[in-house]
Amino acid sequence: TDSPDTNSGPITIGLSAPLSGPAAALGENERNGVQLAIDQINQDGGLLGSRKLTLAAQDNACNPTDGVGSVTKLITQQQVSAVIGALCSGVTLAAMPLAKRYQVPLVVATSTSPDITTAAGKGGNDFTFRINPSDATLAVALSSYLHKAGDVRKVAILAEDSTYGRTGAAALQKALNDKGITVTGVDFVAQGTSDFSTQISKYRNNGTQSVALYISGADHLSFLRQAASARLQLPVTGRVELEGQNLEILKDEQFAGSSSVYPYSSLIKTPANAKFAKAYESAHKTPPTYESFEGYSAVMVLADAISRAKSSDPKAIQKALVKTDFTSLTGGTVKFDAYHQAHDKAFILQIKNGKTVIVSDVVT
Amino acid sequence: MDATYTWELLANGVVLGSSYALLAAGLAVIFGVLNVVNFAHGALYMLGAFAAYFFIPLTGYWIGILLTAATMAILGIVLQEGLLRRLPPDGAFSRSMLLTLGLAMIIQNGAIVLWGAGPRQLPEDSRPQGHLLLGDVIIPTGRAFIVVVAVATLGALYLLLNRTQVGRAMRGVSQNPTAALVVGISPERIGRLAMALGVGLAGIAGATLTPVFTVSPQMGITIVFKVFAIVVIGGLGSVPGAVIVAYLVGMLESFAGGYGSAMTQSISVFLFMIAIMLVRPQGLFSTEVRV
Amino acid sequence: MTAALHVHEPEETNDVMSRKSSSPLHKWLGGRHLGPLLPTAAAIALVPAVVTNDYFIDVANLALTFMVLGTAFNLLYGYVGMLSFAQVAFVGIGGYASSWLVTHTDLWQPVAFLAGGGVAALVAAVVGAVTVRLSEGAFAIITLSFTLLCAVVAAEWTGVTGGRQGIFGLPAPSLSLGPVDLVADTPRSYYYLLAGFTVLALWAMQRLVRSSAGTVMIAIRDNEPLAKAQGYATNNYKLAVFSFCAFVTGLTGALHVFRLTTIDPSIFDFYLMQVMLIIVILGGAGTFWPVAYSAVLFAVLPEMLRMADEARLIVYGALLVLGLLFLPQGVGGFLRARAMNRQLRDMRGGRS
Amino acid sequence: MPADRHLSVSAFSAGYLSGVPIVNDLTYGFASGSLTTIVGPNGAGKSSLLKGIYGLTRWCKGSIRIGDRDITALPAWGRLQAGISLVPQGRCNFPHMTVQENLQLGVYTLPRSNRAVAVAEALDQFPALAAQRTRAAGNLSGGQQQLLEIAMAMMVHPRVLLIDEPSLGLSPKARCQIFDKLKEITDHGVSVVMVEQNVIEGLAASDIAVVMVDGRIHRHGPAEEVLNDPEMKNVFLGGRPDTAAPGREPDRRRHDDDGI
Amino acid sequence: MGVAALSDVEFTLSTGTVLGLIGPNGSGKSTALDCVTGFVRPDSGQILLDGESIFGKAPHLIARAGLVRTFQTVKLYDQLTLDEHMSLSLRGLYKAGRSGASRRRSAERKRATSWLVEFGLEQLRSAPAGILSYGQKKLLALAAVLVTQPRIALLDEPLAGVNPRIIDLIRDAILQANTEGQTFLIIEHNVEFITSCCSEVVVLDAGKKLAAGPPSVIWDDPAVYEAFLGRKGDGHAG
Ligand SMILES: Nc1ncnc2c1ncn2[C@@H]1O[C@H](COP(=O)(O)OP(=O)(O)OP(=O)(O)O)[C@@H](O)[C@H]1O
Ligand SMILES: Nc1ncnc2c1ncn2[C@@H]1O[C@H](COP(=O)(O)OP(=O)(O)OP(=O)(O)O)[C@@H](O)[C@H]1O
Ligand SMILES: [Mg+2]
Ligand SMILES: [Mg+2]
Repeated sequence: TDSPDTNSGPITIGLSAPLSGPAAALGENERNGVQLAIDQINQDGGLLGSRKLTLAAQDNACNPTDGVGSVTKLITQQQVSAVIGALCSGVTLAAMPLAKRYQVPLVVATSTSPDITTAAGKGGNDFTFRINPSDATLAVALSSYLHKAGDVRKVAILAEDSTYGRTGAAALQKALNDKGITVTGVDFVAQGTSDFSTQISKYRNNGTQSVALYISGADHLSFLRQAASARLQLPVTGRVELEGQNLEILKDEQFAGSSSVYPYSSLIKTPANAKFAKAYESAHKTPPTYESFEGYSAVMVLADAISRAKSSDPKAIQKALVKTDFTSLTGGTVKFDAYHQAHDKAFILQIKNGKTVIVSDVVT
Repeated sequence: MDATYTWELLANGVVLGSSYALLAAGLAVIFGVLNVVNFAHGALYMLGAFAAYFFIPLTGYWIGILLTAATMAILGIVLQEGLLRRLPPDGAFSRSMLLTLGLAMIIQNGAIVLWGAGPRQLPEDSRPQGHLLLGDVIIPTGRAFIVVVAVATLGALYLLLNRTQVGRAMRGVSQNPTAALVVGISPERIGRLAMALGVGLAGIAGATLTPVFTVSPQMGITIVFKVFAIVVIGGLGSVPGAVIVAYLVGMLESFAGGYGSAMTQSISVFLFMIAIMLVRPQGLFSTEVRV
Repeated sequence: MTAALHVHEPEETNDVMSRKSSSPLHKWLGGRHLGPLLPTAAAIALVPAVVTNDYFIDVANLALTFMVLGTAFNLLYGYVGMLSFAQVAFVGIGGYASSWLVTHTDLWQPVAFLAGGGVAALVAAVVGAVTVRLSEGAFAIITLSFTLLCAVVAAEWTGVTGGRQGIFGLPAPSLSLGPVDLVADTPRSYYYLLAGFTVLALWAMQRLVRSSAGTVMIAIRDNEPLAKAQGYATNNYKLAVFSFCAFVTGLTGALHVFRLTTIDPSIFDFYLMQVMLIIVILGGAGTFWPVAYSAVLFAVLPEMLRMADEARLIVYGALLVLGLLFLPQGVGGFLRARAMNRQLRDMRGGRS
Repeated sequence: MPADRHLSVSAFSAGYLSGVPIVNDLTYGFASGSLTTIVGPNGAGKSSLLKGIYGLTRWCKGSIRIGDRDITALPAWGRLQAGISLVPQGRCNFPHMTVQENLQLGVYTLPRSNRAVAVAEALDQFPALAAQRTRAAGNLSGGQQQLLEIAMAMMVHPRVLLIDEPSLGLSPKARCQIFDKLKEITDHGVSVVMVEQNVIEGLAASDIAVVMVDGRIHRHGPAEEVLNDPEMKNVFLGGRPDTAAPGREPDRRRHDDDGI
Repeated sequence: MGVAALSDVEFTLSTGTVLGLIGPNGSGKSTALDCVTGFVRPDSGQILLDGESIFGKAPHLIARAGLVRTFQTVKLYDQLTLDEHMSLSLRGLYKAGRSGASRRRSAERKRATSWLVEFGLEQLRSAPAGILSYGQKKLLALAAVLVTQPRIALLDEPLAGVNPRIIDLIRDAILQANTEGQTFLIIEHNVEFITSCCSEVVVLDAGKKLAAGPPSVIWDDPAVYEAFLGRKGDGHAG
């Protein structure tokens, strides 16, 4: 395939994300973050001497069939310099061979499957890079925290039936067991489940002391709403976004002691993050979510690589990416290891007196 | 796990069943009268939820529900007049499947464009407050209202279908459109009524859930299949059958999920459906007539 | 009262009363029905010559896949009248079986693909044995539940299916013949593989519907009790067609997932089922070639609509609705009805 | 004979495909208050004529009048309200509903207050149905369903009753009763247009005969005259041409002699 | 439903006869036929063909054994042409024919065509059956059975809706086939036809056998007269 004109004209960044189907909300968040980053870079004068960035976003509906079509189109037709994607792990795994075949970097920002890292870098796929942390490290951090905090000894896990939910739940279950915390049960609910009354009743009646959540989007909020109105007196933990609409619910007394491990929080006090969070809120009326943050970061990491490569040629960008040493919004460092996995910071968050506070941060 | 738990699961099953029943009754009416498999039912349910999301803060719970039902009923009439009526009568079944599939795509993705894909919830002060205590079982008021609305609506629907001439006509049109013409029924009128009822019921189902769940454009995607199955198991076109099966499924899900895991919950529903269909292929509550 | 005016394509008539004799080979290949197959095969062969961009080749790959999937579903739904929601399950079963075989054994890929089809056919035979005798609705619901169950099993049976993330990094099909190494590792080389398979599958399926068994299939759809009264073992026919279609579908599924290089439980989503429904109904259920061609349209259309971005699926939905309003019997149905009307008009004309 | 019971068609064509008339340019006034029977070969277009008058064919041309009123533009249910009622050929009831419910739907167009009476009347007139009142109509025998459909059409007391082969599937006994009943309602002024293949009995019960061939009226006149016309008998009404094997005639006579 | 449509009915159809099965509406004639051909499973009893039980066998097996039927509510493949009906019937039932009947294609084709011609359907040969008139449908269904020359043809009101002129043809055909060894069971309400065609008549009433015997005897039976024929009316005059 022809490589894009490397000297002039806009530089196109590709994004493959679910913009329809059950995961559409997450894809939308990610795109918002990506778009914001691109806008900011363009406002600051673009890259490589005033070349602007443009976004080519394709819907992958969270299924590999559409996913392969979207990525092939981005690479071979829209001639993007790099691809960000593909949110759903299954699609990312299908997109990775394409990145390798066409030698275009694929920056994975939100997919959680551990196999992505196994296959990248030393694993054989030099063109795949992942900036979001692996669930295993997050789970270990969280369980140490829970163990130390000391008041929760029986945890139930509620996860969505997706790679995110399943790998997250498995990692946490293992980490909790290692710390001697009992897991009273793992429930996998289909994405798009709206009724959680059964689970809520169960937690109320089987001695569960805290619920670890690995569910996303509308389902997540829906669970919290129902738990609140059913007067479920339990702290939640796991991967809970302690912000926005969630926080409105969680600050109530009944959820006292809720905690979460998250690679991002809008509360993080770095200047870069403050700027990002403010810009995002003014554009979308809500604080940025994890997906928006990762999308934003992906663009910034790519922009950094493009500047260092002094070229928008995908192969050159790949070479530059390998050598990335970039300070992220959250104050961590994005540096790819042999498996092209970055190790940014993650945070243990807690609700205290109705406010989210950062308890500690960990390097993942 | 004690008696309270069992009662709690029972209560959950009734609430869940009530939602399914509202949806299934609507689908059964539309299928029964128009021979239309309404794949847009989930999308319409979502629209109902959004309508209630906008109405309830303005008008309060009960009027909001009524307004939603009315709006959705009117939408049903519009859909009937604008789309479904134009399908030629023979082979309506498969065509309707596709037509409503297209409609579902338009509504669902239209909603994403219009309102974004993220979840929304009713503001705290427009939700029904508090909860009921039955013994030790806590039932949030919003959930109790679902049961109240479902029982009232379905009761009225039963009376309409079985005690009135119009209801009989609705069943008649589906069983033999020519015979309906011969006895002087206007199929256009009955078709409009069926769509108004069916879509209205979907709207009510969505509306009653608005205060309890969150509202998002994706909320109706997967529910269609379950409800479709419920309707077939109840006996195609049999509204009471659909309602009874809806409650059975609600109960089953609640207990299977309560005593097993969420996976047992979904698996048990599929197995239940398969088992019933093997034993009674014509559905639980349909009269068989000779070949 | 108003009996349906459309019958199947007139050239499908396969009555014992009017068959011209021709050479045995020609006859076995399908005789005069080879007609549309040859130009179609030629068109398929021409695509790589005129299309240069890999993306378009990939869309063509998808079109071929849809062609076979749609036609197989058409055989079931359009010809025999069985609304099987299990087709997508067979795509998945074929995909999983072949993926597992290739990643866990040393089985040669083509054999693994065939085995994928075989496993799908076997499962279909078991499911069909208890379901084909049931009513249309019961059949639809059981096959639907079966598909949903498959999705759960695929997600839960981690040891075999790889669980939620499935089996990925599937190797490209390859064939070494002495000095020649054929590897289907680019969209273009994969296209040749798929094209060969598609032509073969279309030939086999059209051979079936144009044979006397094809007429029996329509007869079963139209009036099963009568077919029974005429001595046809309708359940056996249904079971055979169900299993045959499962085989073709499973094989297609295997090829499909090796093209994607990955399979996960999302293969059981409604997505492919929806595609099949659209192709068959708008193509004209019960007509062979219009359905096959509409598969091309509905592989290309969503990709073309990628330009519409946000509104992609809205426009797609609107096109479905409009298509249905203006061509309610699908393209094939429309052509068929027109031909039939002309014929009837001639008949009447001759009378008075 | 009140004028509003006079059904007439003029330049009337009807069919299923555009450009292919099955009923071909027919002009005829059906005598009011009498029993007109249409006979003709299979596929002559008799049923299409009745369906066309009731508005069930795919297209039609020309005009249909009841008395002075042109009803061509009305939909089927509008024509029912205008006083025409139809019993189509073959099965035409609500198979999953009980006989009682079928009858209740039969009076769909009557004012609410008259309905119960009409249903009771029908059950009274058709004891065979009364016995099956709670059965699903689809489970009745063929003849019972035929009776049910006739009952449903008669309940609304139409001005013009179009009835397509009422004798279909009825036992001789039931057949006689139906013909009697039809005669009886013509005595009350109803115009009945009947299609019959049971030609001899049908015409014997009728006032006027219309012979239809190929979508046109071949001949019409007093029923008795047509029935006894040898040409009609040979060509359209069956029975043996005189040259036929002699064995047949005695058969019929024997059955006559047997007092049936 | 707890109501028996038939109870304790027994009759024998001997090879080479034309048996008429008559009775008032709802007396159980069609049900009896459904039982014999396997479409309804009787609660109890025996159905023997050549001394072998066919009780509970699948309909298609019974058809292949030589019992070929028509339905009272006519059943056709709406979308298939008349020609296809005939060939489907021939192909499906080739085992059902009498031994010795011609299995030659050309002969079959001729026979099929001649039936369509006889019934005035030849112009519609390549039209779909769904567009036929009621009587034409009945005739096509009948032709599709007769053309296979089955051992035993079971006809459920084959003449209802058929023009009298064609009734005469059918009578001749049945009698002709009968002399060639075919057996018939005919449910009919046409008294004249039963009289002139059947050698034996069985009368059912309310699910029970009321009478049996040759037509001339049957018509004299006052019980039959009461249940089936009703009063003597002008309608019956030849
Ligand atoms: N599946 C069924 N359920 C309930 N009742 C039935 C069923 N099948 C038949 N019957 C009843 O059995 C009786 C006999 O019906 P059948 O059709 O055999 O009568 P028939 O003698 O053929 O009458 P006809 O001459 O009117 O066709 C009828 O009263 C009918 O209502
Ligand atoms: N739905 C239809 N579409 C096309 N042609 C039709 C349709 N229905 C009937 N016809 C044709 O119209 C002609 C007349 O049919 P019609 O039913 O009016 O005949 P008929 O005189 O009532 O015959 P019968 O005595 O057999 O009932 C037939 O040749 C038939 O093929
Ligand atoms: Mg007729
Ligand atoms: Mg009968």
